Amino acid sequence: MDFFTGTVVSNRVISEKCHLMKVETEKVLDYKPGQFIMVRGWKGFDPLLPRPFAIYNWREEEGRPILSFVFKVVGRGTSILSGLREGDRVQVNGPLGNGFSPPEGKERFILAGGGIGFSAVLPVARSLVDSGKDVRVLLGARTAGEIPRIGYVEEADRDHLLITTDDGSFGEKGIVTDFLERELEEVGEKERTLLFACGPPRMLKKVQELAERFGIETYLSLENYMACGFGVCLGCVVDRRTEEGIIRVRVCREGPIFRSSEVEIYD
Amino acid sequence: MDFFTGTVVSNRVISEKCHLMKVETEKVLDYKPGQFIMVRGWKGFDPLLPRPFAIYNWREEEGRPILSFVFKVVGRGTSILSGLREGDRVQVNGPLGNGFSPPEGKERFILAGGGIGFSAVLPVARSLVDSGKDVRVLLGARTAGEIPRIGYVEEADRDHLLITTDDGSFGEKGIVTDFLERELEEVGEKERTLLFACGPPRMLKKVQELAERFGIETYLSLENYMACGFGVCLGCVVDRRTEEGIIRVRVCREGPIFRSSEVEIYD
Amino acid sequence: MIDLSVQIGKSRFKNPVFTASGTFGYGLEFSVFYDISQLGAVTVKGLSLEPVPGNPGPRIFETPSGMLNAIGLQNVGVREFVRSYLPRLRELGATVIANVYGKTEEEYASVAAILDEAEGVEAVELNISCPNVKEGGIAFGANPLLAHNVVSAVRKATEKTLIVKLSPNVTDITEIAVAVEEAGADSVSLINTLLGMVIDVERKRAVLGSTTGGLSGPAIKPVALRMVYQVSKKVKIPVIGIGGIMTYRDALEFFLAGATAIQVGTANFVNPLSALNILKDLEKYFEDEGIESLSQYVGSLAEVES
Amino acid sequence: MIDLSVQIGKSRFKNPVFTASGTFGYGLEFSVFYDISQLGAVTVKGLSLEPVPGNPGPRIFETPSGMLNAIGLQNVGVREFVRSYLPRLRELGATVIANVYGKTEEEYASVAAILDEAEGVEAVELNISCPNVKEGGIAFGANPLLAHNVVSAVRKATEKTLIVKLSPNVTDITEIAVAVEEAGADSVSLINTLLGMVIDVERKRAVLGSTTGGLSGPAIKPVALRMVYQVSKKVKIPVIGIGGIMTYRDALEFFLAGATAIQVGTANFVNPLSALNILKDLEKYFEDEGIESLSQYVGSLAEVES
Ligand SMILES: Cc1cc2nc3c(=O)[nH]c(=O)nc-3n(C[C@H](O)[C@H](O)[C@H](O)COP(=O)(O)OP(=O)(O)OC[C@H]3O[C@@H](n4cnc5c(N)ncnc54)[C@H](O)[C@@H]3O)c2cc1C
Ligand SMILES: Cc1cc2nc3c(=O)[nH]c(=O)nc-3n(C[C@H](O)[C@H](O)[C@H](O)COP(=O)(O)OP(=O)(O)OC[C@H]3O[C@@H](n4cnc5c(N)ncnc54)[C@H](O)[C@@H]3O)c2cc1C
Ligand SMILES: Cc1cc2nc3c(=O)[nH]c(=O)nc-3n(C[C@H](O)[C@H](O)[C@H](O)COP(=O)(O)O)c2cc1C
Ligand SMILES: Cc1cc2nc3c(=O)[nH]c(=O)nc-3n(C[C@H](O)[C@H](O)[C@H](O)COP(=O)(O)O)c2cc1C
Ligand code: FES
Ligand code: FES
Repeated sequence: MDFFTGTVVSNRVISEKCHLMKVETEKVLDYKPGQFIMVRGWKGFDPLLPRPFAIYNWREEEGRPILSFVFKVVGRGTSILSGLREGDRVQVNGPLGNGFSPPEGKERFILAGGGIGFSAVLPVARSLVDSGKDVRVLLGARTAGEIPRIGYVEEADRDHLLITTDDGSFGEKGIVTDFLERELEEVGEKERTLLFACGPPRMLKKVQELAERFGIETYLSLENYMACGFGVCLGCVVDRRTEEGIIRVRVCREGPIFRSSEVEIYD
Repeated sequence: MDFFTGTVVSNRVISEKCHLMKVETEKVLDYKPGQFIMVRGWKGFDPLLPRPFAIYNWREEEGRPILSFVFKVVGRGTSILSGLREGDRVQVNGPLGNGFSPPEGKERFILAGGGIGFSAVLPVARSLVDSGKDVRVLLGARTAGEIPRIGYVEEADRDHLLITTDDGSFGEKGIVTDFLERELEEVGEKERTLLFACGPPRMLKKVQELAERFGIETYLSLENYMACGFGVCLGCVVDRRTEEGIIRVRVCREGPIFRSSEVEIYD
Repeated sequence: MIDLSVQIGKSRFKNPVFTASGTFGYGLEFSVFYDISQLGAVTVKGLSLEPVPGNPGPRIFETPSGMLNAIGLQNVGVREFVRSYLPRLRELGATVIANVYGKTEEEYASVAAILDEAEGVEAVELNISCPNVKEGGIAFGANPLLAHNVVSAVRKATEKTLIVKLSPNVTDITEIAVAVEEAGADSVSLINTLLGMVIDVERKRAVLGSTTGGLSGPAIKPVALRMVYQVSKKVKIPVIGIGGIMTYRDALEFFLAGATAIQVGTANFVNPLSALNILKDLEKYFEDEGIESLSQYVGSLAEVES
Repeated sequence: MIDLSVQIGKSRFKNPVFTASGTFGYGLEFSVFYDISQLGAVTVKGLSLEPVPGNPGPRIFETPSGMLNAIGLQNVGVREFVRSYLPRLRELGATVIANVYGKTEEEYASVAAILDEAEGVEAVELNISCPNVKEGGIAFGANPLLAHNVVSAVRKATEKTLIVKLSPNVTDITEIAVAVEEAGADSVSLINTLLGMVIDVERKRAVLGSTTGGLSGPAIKPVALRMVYQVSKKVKIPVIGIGGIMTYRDALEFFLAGATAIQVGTANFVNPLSALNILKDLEKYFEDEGIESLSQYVGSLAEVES
């Protein structure tokens, strides 16, 4: 975890509303897939708070330490970020959160991302593929224009990656969780299978239901409004079921990745 | 007077801390030299208020209506403006203020600008030259790096324009008001001469004193902190001596150009 | 199109978008930008019995997402307003709310009495954030009894719709709201500015000529909205929401919190078209959302079960 | 280099830059970024007698140049704090101010009594912005008598330096400050958050789970500075300034207004190094300006002649 200022190297439009921003940093910091950063890239105090984004990648690129993240333009902060250009400076805090560590004994991984949820799903997928696991990725979007034109998605073979759109304008037509359901029906060894999902609350609620129905160990990457991102404001808590009852845990610190069975998703 | 959004065409550095920003507007609006605009070129509410700048020029350039103004980077708003680039959008309100109209019977004009004060002086000079008047311009800066590399200054002949620097690193060495004093000493027909000045308060105070001493009709372009720029907040008032006593007048509306003898300059 | 008109006291305003006193001059300057008769009402700069020169400068200063002002209630005086400005406002077709202040109850009442006879003044808005010189300078709006008394005095002096504008610099604004309601106010408007200060570190002195000043703008919106919400639950008269309203979304928040109408203040400086834009955007929003009645929308905030 | 140490009650703090309660966790998270023993003090999240789960979400929301929070004073309870967190803070060399709150006078006193015995707690800061359940929920800090009584009770329970943190949601904060000074407070700190609200227009409901919340950040700085200025003129005990301090320039304003020390709150979220940067920049500023004594600088605001 470090707090630093980096320089924007590129800020590419990768889908209708999404950008891939690359920031040159002083060095590459170790991170786990699923971890995130807090980013601030504007002067003045409005917007005030930095914004959380999943780390898409952090590695040497052409000899330079490059941190990249994907963001969807939804409001004031992301709209400012979308206007940044090469040479602009951004403040970064990270890596933050627990990130994803595959539990022992899992060989097959089904990953599902809805909407911008692909930003947390793809880094997890990549690291699992790299460590030789059997990975299946399902990405859902509303329409073709939302499919990110980004390395992983463009290069992955069709067996490995399934893309769905609600309107059928790209890939399979339908809701991603419907395809996930079919996928889960075919799972043979449930104990060796793990499900990981990131997406809008409604999707995660559905995933929770599927997880329970099929009895598959499932992890969800949650989002919550954040002020600090590193555990000091207690603003981002969610209720977690534990043996001692329900406790409030911080999405930014104990999360953002939680066992599906332990957390309550609010719409 | 109009309120509109324009597109930045260029934002050139013209001296150590000054930029010349050109903004494409829908059309060229009539303005008087000495009038100003309120400019806002950022998202969010911090900074909140637009910032006032003298109109440097507003004319067709290569078939496009181009509004240009000069700004010095002194704080938060101007620092954001300095980062704007071609294609960025700025909100403009203007032309505002009374502007400068040469009174009848004046043939010789002595104009003095201190620091960023040249931004109001040069448009006045240009319009007087254009209407065939005898014009003398004195511009003072602290050091060579502050001299604007801008058309008017670079093209003017040395008889017409005198540049001074406090440290002598460019032009004549000394304080601009000292040269102004010498200039005034040589003025023959006082009734036909007019003095116009814009600059920091200390300079204007000195100009006031010279004006009185030499008995030359003098106009000053004042600055004051402004919220609205068009007369509705009553934030920018100064005391003006009138026959009915002292009244509070708005720099943005009754000014920014006042008879030197009527206003009190505060440091 | 949805009927946006609202009833406040005796007055029917054509829509709920008004401007806030002190941020719209006497309304005339804005007519260069748009037809101000489109607005529900324009509230003019606070009027006193005699002309007031106001505070020495500096009078304004920007703060994060806000501004401080210490204009000192400079104004031409109520008589000059009625003589020189009101006729021009009437020509422009503007619906006028006259903002009023005084140093004593009597002064308030006198100004209101003059306005009572003025044609073209739709309503009177009392600014009770001013110090009561007879009570050691405590603001009328800081004490329920003082507030009650000044409103009673004015109520006797005018038949016009009487709006009382509340100060937010109090422990319990609902207490003041209830007091002025009892004294005969037709409506309360809130909030006036929060008392603030800024210091010039170089010069080691307060930036404003009067040391402290009033904070306005988006910075204060959360406080304003909270107060409007609280007051709306306590009084039966219509509440007018003011404070940091920059967009129609902000206005919607105030309506949901219980405001019958809103006033646009500092936003007028940031963008002279603000009030008009807010009105147009509201019309479009209500149409798009199929909302048919503003009065049903007002105060329709879902209460959190707790 | 200038000696920046300040005396507050029995305590000598090595410098006047503290962190504000609720914005620094229990201090531990920050030690990843810098050595927190460099700060004058760290104020930990408000402690109560028993652990408190806090409010349901959403708990925070950004506003223009500020944020609202409704954490609901979630904390591990004073005993767990003393057992598990305090030792680690002591290891880190941090000077600790324990922020305390309760629902009754007795509860405040009990928490203070436990802390009185805890080694490594330099001072106790009472958060009196909380509702007094025995008095129908009116905040201790909203009434001079309630404030006086709770401070008296705590004063008897602890020998430690006692700071009382004032609520800004009052008509006259100086009245409360004077009351707690008389009750034996060694210092007052101000301001706590301004009560605010924000509404989710889509869902037609308050954004925060608890409807209203506390406004903090640069937006409130002008109000905080005004109150620090007013209180500094009325009390003899040292004043600690809080509210929207983001840079050393802000801190200087508070010193000029009369604050002996300052607390950095929301800035910690915007930049985790804020408090440290403010300290370093202050040191540099005082050195560059040749200011030799902080105590002479404090309150050295030139008064405007009027
Ligand atoms: C751990 C984490 C990882 C995330 N990763 C990504 C990512 O990789 N790519 C991406 O595009 N987005 C990601 N998000 C969501 C992203 O942080 C928000 O979209 C962003 O903060 C919105 O900022 P804004 O200023 O544009 O929106 P605002 O103007 O602040 O708000 C616009 C809307 O977004 C909602 N919103 C604002 N902040 C958040 C937040 N922190 N979490 C959820 N909703 C919010 C608001 O309630 C509002 O409805 C992540 C969020 C979290 C918590
Ligand atoms: C009629 C008029 C015409 C002007 N013309 C020009 C021009 O052509 N070119 C140019 O560079 N500048 C001009 N100025 C000054 C310019 O408006 C300010 O420098 C600018 O607003 C500062 O903005 P900022 O956000 O960078 O500074 P801030 O961060 O707001 O403040 C930095 C410093 O500048 C001072 N300041 C801020 N605003 C003003 C203001 N409106 N007037 C005076 N001082 C201020 C502040 O007190 C502070 O000390 C003009 C001002 C006026 C009133
Ligand atoms: C420059 C200025 C002058 C003001 N003058 C008055 C006034 O004369 N009378 C009054 O009742 N309120 C006055 N106000 C307060 C506003 O009407 C309004 O209540 C306040 O600014 C909050 O709204 P806003 O945040 O939208 O500006 C003034 C505000 C400003 C900024
Ligand atoms: C998320 C958050 C939690 C807070 N929790 C507490 C608390 O537990 N006790 C307390 O006295 N103040 C608490 N405060 C108030 C701050 O200590 C401080 O008084 C206030 O935020 C103003 O300072 P700022 O603008 O620098 O943040 C909290 C503030 C925030 C933003
Ligand atoms: S965002 Fe502050 S604790 Fe999680
Ligand atoms: S700046 Fe508002 S009246 Fe001049």
